[in-house]
Amino acid sequence: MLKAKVHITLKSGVLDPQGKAVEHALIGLGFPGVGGVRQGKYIEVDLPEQRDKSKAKSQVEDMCKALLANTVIENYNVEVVD
Amino acid sequence: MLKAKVHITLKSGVLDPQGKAVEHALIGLGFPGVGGVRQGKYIEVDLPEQRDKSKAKSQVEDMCKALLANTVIENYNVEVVD
Amino acid sequence: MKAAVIVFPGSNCDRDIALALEQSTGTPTTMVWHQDTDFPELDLIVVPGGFSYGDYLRCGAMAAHSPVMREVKRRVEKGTRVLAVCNGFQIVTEAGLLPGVLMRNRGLKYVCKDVHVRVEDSQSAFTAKYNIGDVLRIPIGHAEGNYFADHETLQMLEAEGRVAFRYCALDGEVTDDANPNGSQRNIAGIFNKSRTVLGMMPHPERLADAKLGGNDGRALFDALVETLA
Amino acid sequence: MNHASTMRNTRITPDDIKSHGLSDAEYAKILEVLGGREPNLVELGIFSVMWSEHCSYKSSKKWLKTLPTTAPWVICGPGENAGVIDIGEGLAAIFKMESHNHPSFIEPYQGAATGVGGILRDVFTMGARPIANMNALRFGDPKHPKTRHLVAGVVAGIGGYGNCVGVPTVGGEVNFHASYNGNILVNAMTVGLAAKDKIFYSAAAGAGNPVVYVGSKTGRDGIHGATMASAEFDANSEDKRPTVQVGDPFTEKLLIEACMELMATDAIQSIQDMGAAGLTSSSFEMASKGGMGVELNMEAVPCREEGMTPYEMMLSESQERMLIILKPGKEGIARKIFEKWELDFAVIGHLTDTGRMVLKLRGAIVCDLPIDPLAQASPEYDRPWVATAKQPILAASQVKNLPWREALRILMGCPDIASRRWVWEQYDHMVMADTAQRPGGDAAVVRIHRSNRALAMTTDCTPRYVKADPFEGGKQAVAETWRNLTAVGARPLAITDNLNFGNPQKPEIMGQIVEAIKGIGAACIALDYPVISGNVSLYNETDGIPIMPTPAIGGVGILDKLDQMTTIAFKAEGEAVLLLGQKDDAGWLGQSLYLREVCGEEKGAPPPVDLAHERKVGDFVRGLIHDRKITACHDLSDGGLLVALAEMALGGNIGAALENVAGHAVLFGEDQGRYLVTVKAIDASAVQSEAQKIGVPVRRIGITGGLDLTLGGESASLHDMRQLHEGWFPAYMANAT
Ligand SMILES: Nc1ncnc2c1ncn2[C@@H]1O[C@H](COP(=O)(O)OP(=O)(O)O)[C@@H](O)[C@H]1O
Ligand SMILES: [Mg+2]
Repeated sequence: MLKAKVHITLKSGVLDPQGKAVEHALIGLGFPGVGGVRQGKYIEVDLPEQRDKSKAKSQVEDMCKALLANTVIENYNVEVVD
Repeated sequence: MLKAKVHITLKSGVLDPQGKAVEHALIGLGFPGVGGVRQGKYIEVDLPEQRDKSKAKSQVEDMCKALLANTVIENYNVEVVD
Repeated sequence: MKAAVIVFPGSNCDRDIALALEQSTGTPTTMVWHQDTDFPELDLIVVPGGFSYGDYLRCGAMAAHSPVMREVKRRVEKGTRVLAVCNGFQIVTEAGLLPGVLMRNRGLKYVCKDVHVRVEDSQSAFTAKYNIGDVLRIPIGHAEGNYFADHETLQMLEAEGRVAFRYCALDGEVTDDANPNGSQRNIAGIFNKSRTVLGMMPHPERLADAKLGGNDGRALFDALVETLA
Repeated sequence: MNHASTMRNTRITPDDIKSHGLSDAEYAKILEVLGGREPNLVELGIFSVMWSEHCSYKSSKKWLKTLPTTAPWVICGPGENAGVIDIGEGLAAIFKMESHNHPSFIEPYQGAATGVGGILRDVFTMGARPIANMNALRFGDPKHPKTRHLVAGVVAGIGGYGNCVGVPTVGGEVNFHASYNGNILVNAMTVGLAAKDKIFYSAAAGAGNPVVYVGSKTGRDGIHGATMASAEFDANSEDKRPTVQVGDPFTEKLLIEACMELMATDAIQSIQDMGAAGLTSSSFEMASKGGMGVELNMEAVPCREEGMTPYEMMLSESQERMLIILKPGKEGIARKIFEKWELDFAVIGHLTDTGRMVLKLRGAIVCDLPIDPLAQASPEYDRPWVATAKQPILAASQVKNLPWREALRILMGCPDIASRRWVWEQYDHMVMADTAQRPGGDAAVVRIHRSNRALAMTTDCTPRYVKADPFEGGKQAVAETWRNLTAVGARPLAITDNLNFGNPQKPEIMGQIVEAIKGIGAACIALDYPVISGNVSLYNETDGIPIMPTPAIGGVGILDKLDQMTTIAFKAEGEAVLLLGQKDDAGWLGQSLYLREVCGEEKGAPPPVDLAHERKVGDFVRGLIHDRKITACHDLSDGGLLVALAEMALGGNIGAALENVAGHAVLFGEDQGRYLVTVKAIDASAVQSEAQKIGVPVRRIGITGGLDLTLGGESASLHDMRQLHEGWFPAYMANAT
């Protein structure tokens, strides 16, 4: 069985209110030396029937375009593992 | 500058309504062979002043315990890169 | 009764619940800014609804770790009552004052509507003016109200009679159809062990005035005033 | 000063001019304003946004000036960030509606969310605490592959923003039509409350006064948003992506609270939000209105990203920012408030008496423009227009007559009439705990905090009428809001308008704009109901196909006693159902929903609006409500008599037996100026004779009771009606992604 690990992150330059708020909170909690924080999504998709890694990858990339990522503001990265 | 990549995922046994919904939607969109889908968070924390990777890691693990993850339902994984 | 409402950045039901309290107490409610940790002795602390810190990261997480919540925990140990509504419920669970978590609604959407809840306990300062089995009509407004706890926790809550309210049909029957968010066992509100902390998703302050179409929530504030005066 | 060395290193090319949406004639005018000097890129950018349709209203200005904007209760009409009316007891209501159409098509969630954020700022910048939001939405054909996704995103975005800032979203409208397939409309309205003597305006005054920037940092968001909103779409528009802005409702909430706190002090000379064209339009307009000059130091502007240029800073449309002119010496107290709320605060310049806008980057001048001449020279077009050809009046006999039950079933479950519960349950319509009438009725009612008075509000427009006859359609949109306010018992006070049209360079589109504005104006005058604010959105076309003309109207009225409020729901069995305002038995089916949904045709002249009749009937109904003679009230609009009746029955879960009405034209016609009311049986004849006495047509058409609607031996069960009415939206959206 193959499994795809998908990272969805905001395109650079797009405002990340969540990351900004987390950054503030961490500093408020007294963690020293926190620079920028960015928040994205991590999605795991199981592909029980797929054997071919490169096919799996392009299939999950299609899923990203169709649904998982909002490509207007987000980038995606797909990695396929066993 | 070091950067921590944090993955926050739901513990097994905890219901994941978002993952389920994504799974359904992918099947609805006609993607064949989608097994389970789980949705988690991916957070990047910049540590501009830190040089020591293992210290960075334990520091960010503390952040996870203190704020980034809810350990009642979530696991976290921290990886530190340059 | 001396009551105060804690105001976090992003709280937005703070004024509403302060006014509902005022109706019952007849005196102005104190508002406590989240950075003020030395507020006077109180009978009741309210952690209000809203979107503290924008609900970013996880609802309630950032507020739960603010200095004022450390003080709230100390007060709870001393017996001060805490009413935590909606985002307040999320905050106090994140802070560990109540067990479990509030996850994303199973329908994945924000839901604002009236629901019915059945009163499961009438022994607390909050619920003393209700009878067990009473059905209240009360509004909800949340995207994350899906109560989740592990099996042992749920068993403990039931065994200790710590479920305060359950979502139910108009006739009081606890059904899945009446569950607006997927909460386990239709849980809408729970107590801590000593019944001094109540967390609930529905907003009693939103129907505490007949002019706005109902006042089933009013008795909760009246009960607090009577018990804690 | 030496412009050549400090201000420019490249010459403006014809491509620059074109990419800034400026015509050659406009560029020639720029050279004239600058006395022959060529602008640099920063200056060109500033001209382009200030002269864009969005900021300059160049196509519509001539006609907007004809709208009636005054009344004894109007404190501030169009021209400020929002309009202001006196509502008595020392209070003012401040409101406006604004479009975010193009951004919402490109990214529905963020586009709609930032639309809500923008209109909120327009209102609280004037000193009002926002107390309610509304939204008027138009989507394409439900069968179009993009529609579902757009509906899901827009509704989630409106909720996501409004719910988080904690302002209840209490009403609006949703229509579907193929003409919006490539150009949805997202019009958002905010209503706020302020003390009448504490209104804040935007005209700058006082040379030397500090210019202060507060809120979020500036990023590279939405650069060119204002020019985009003024350009027609083509197939490549979906690639214009970097201009998408992301809203941060949490910061907006903090900004509201911080501004309210600062406004309670005596520190502000003038204030304006940074809306479309951000720092450019806010600083320019403030200076221009006050006849001042302004000097800004660009390095002081809080930036989110490294290396931003003055061009980017001036044109960025980053959200959640405001510009404030402080009174001298007030920086300290202001800074303290914004720091408490953890918002950026920066003194970025000061006012001058030079009448120029001077921008400096580390001392070097990067822009130097004369403010007044630029504003004066702002283009104003008298674009050619042609009137829309009148359509023939359809006789009832020309329209297929389906048995009423069958027709009613079709209408109750059709996309334009089905319940919008799916939409408004995603909006927090209860926060602030003053919502006295929730969505689902004729108008929303929001109590004025700690009082027994309330504001009523509604948005309306029937684009198919406007398309068939822009003048009558413009009148109708205004009249329908007036009627909806009346139906809840409110006294209508004023409107805001959001004029959404296609490309004004086409004479037939310009004709729609001109005639609709004339119709709106006529209705406002007849109903004593002025326009106090508004917004124009043009170029709503895709590949040359325009949207239906959609002048959305937002109306606001007052209830002096909250307990006089009525709702549409039947209250008890055995009450008389009266139809008020029905002039004759012809029944107007042209452009009706019956014609479109049941017969599949969109044709004929739309129902005319007799404004004198409208006013007479409405005033009578409101009087009955205030005398507590009426137990339920609903105006007749889309779908006509039977649809309104079914909505009242469903509201109270009480049926009705009907008599005295028959035929598809009377049952489904959309004649204007009508209401259905219920009265206690014992009051019925008194109410009827009162109506007759003053010449208001009245007819007793039935009695409430049971769980069905019955007429002419046929009946329709409420259960069935409810399933159809409540079913469509959730079923349609079930497969949304
Ligand atoms: N987008 C929306 N947001 C909130 N409420 C809405 C929306 N669209 C419709 N509604 C509500 O649904 C009800 C019916 O709308 P509509 O059919 O336009 O009413 P009317 O015909 O009386 O103008 C109204 O109460 C309206 O406010
Ligand atoms: Mg109506």
